Amino acid sequence: MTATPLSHTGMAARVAQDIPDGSYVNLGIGMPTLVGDVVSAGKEIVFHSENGILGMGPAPAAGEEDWELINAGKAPVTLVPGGSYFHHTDSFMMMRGGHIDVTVLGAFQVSAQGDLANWATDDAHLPPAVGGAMDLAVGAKRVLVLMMHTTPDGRPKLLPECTYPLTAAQVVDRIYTELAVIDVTSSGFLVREMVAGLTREELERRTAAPLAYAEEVAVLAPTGR
Amino acid sequence: MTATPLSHTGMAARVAQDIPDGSYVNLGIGMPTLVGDVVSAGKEIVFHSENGILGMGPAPAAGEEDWELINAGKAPVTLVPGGSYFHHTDSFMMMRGGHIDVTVLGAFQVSAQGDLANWATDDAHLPPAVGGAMDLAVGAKRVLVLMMHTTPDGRPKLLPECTYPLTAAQVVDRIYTELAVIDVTSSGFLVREMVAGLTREELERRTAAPLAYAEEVAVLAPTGR
Amino acid sequence: MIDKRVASLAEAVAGVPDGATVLVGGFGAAGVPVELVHALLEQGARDLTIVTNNAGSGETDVAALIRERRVRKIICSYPRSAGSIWFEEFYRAGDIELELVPQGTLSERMRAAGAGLGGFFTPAGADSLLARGKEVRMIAGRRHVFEEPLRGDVALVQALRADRWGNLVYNKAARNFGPTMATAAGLTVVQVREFVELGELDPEAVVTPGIFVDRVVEVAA
Amino acid sequence: MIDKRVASLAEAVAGVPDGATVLVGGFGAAGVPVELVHALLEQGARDLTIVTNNAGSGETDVAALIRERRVRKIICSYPRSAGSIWFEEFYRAGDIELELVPQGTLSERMRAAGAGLGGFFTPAGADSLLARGKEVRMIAGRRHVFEEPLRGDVALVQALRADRWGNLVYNKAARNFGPTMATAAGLTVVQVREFVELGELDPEAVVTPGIFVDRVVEVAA
Repeated sequence: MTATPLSHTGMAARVAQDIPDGSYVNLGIGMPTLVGDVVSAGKEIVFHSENGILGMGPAPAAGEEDWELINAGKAPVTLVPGGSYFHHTDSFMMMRGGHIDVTVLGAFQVSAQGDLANWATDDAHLPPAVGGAMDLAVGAKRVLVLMMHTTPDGRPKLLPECTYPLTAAQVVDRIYTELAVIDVTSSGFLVREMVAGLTREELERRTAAPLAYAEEVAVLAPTGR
Repeated sequence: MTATPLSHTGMAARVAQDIPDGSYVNLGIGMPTLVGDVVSAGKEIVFHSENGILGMGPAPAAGEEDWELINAGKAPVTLVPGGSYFHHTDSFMMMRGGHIDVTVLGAFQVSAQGDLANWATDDAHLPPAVGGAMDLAVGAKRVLVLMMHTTPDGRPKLLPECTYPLTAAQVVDRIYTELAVIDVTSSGFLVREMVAGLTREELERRTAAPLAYAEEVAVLAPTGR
Repeated sequence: MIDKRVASLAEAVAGVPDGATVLVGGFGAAGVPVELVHALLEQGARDLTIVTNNAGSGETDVAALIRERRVRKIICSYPRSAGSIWFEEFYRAGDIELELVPQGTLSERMRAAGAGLGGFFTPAGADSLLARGKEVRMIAGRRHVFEEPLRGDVALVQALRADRWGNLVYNKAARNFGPTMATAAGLTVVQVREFVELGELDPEAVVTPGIFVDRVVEVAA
Repeated sequence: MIDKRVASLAEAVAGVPDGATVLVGGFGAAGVPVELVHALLEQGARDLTIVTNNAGSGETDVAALIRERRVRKIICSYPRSAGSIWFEEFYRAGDIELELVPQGTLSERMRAAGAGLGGFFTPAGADSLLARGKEVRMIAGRRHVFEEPLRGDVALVQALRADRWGNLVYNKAARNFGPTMATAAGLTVVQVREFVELGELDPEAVVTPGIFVDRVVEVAA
């Protein structure tokens, strides 16, 4: 195609634009953690980590790692002034109890009803693993999915129904891919933004569920901060 | 009768004898609070207060009251070294979750099955009030009742069945009155100790449920520390 | 920029609607957000459901709300304390509704709301009148009663210190219901004795992380 | 006199029986009571059920228990981490049982045990395979699944400091499951980096009050 898909950093920057100043945010493992690096310096965002941190800051300088101060992906982080520590049960109280304003999660599949599949595939060889995804998915006020539009071998990840086991039903609010920004509405997927040069036909070929389009579909472009 | 009933302090001292060194203890409002004053100096007992204190110490000297450091009866107390503060939900976790070794509670009535009635009478004029009694009664490892043997007008409080509303069923382990120490067993009340000069007939006249007697009924005498 | 500090008690309780369920901290006199409750009286909201351990005493705080006929219903564990004259008078006259809840269940029900749980089974009260009309189930050989989450529209809490993010520490036994109530309401309003700079509170010793707090107001001791 | 300090790791894990359910703290490498787990390996208990967030990594702690065939069953949320080779090998061979529990539910189930509750309804996982065979109920328009308390015979926890009463404080994100696990076991054993005198810990900042702790052992960092 002639379209230029966004880079991972570009995708993360686009998500960051949608996070309001003052939000409490939990970033899932993998690509979502990039969002923390690109959030505008003009905003005060409080990052939550499921393992008991509020006010998580960036990675420490090399040599200053504290292995008792790590994020959900087990990488060393820092604490910003105003941050605090608490135990796991309190941490999940924040997640399940509707106290996190925004979570950004990766996904294997998202359905047109906003069903999320991000914890298990159909690969029976691997032991299943779930982590904190289910609590976040049901508990965060806004669930944003950040993922590639298709699998590495080109199969669509936006589907009429998920074929992989569900994490939670009807929870996804918005999806960010390298090609488009798509809302989940009561009548299914609604395309809000597309990268320049991408035709609706090309987007639909990469998507297994019907797409509706906003009255004005904006250009999805890599943004600065 | 020719028997000399124990004083309130004597009753409390008798209860204190049964509290092992190193116990975590919650004392109910009223007469049970006396137990804290008479516990042996040779024992290290940790007193719990439902409003979020572990390691509660005696009342402060006059003029040194801190009205943000009070017991369940709303009287000023102190904190001993090693004590800690926590919130109400954690406090009741200790109570309900089986972490308190011994609770000493007052009672309106106790049945021969160990049912406890200590929160409501049949006086419809008064609004009902329950406090923390139900959590303590179901949660403490050992539930001791400290009460007068009969009501002020002479009606028995040890009954075949409680007539007042229950706090909890089958929870009382032992009862201490001014006349006797009585265990609740699977076959009903078992008298362990009686004050000198009290006959079995006299005790039974003041008790509405059948009494069995230990092989050797000891003399219940006011004790020193 | 996050700044939850407000300049006045009036601002702190602004917007509390008629009919609101209001969680009010405190056990006895310790930890009662007296000035916030008086500000709510001033603010004028009525037809309130008040969730609190006691039902007010004397002429202040919750007792004053009752006296001024702002309270439709009280949910509490121990309404009958020395000096709870206004509650008792209204109760006898049938002018106030009472939902009596064992103290641990009261606290746990609010925690369940704050934790996003749908309810829990507890042995406390399961053998009692207070289980009437509720689901009772035998679990591990013991009667348990099902209790529902208890959520507030507003929580009024007293703490010792806050920073602009709303992180809180408390003083001694004045902590009591505050940390739980802060988690369980749509709008959590806290009066503190002192504001401190962001970063001054020890991150290991913050009791209520600011995520649970919406407004903080300073009230000199 | 209360003195929960023990002189050696062997004494700390003495008496853990075969078939025990053991709660093991830690998230990733932070807060894992490595030395206590190795002492348990040494002690020899087998046929264990291990409750822990991850399933061990490399050749240490829970991974070593698995390798030495001491573990019958793992209850965890995320067994598949980098280096969880022993778990994966045993799992593929059908030599270890896995009960997968969403992380928040894992923690909450232990808390329910520690709090003496009979179980709770949670929306987490209610739409998923993990709710299969469990009671599901609509509450406030949302599916909830009933989860039972999860109790340990033993909890192994790592903390930063303890006094002789067993009061604990933790370090940063190494706190994680420790405070909850400490409440949920018949025997709670804690390794700390440092003993302090009674009264040295700030009563406002104690995270785990000693009532939840049975034995503490010092392990130099």
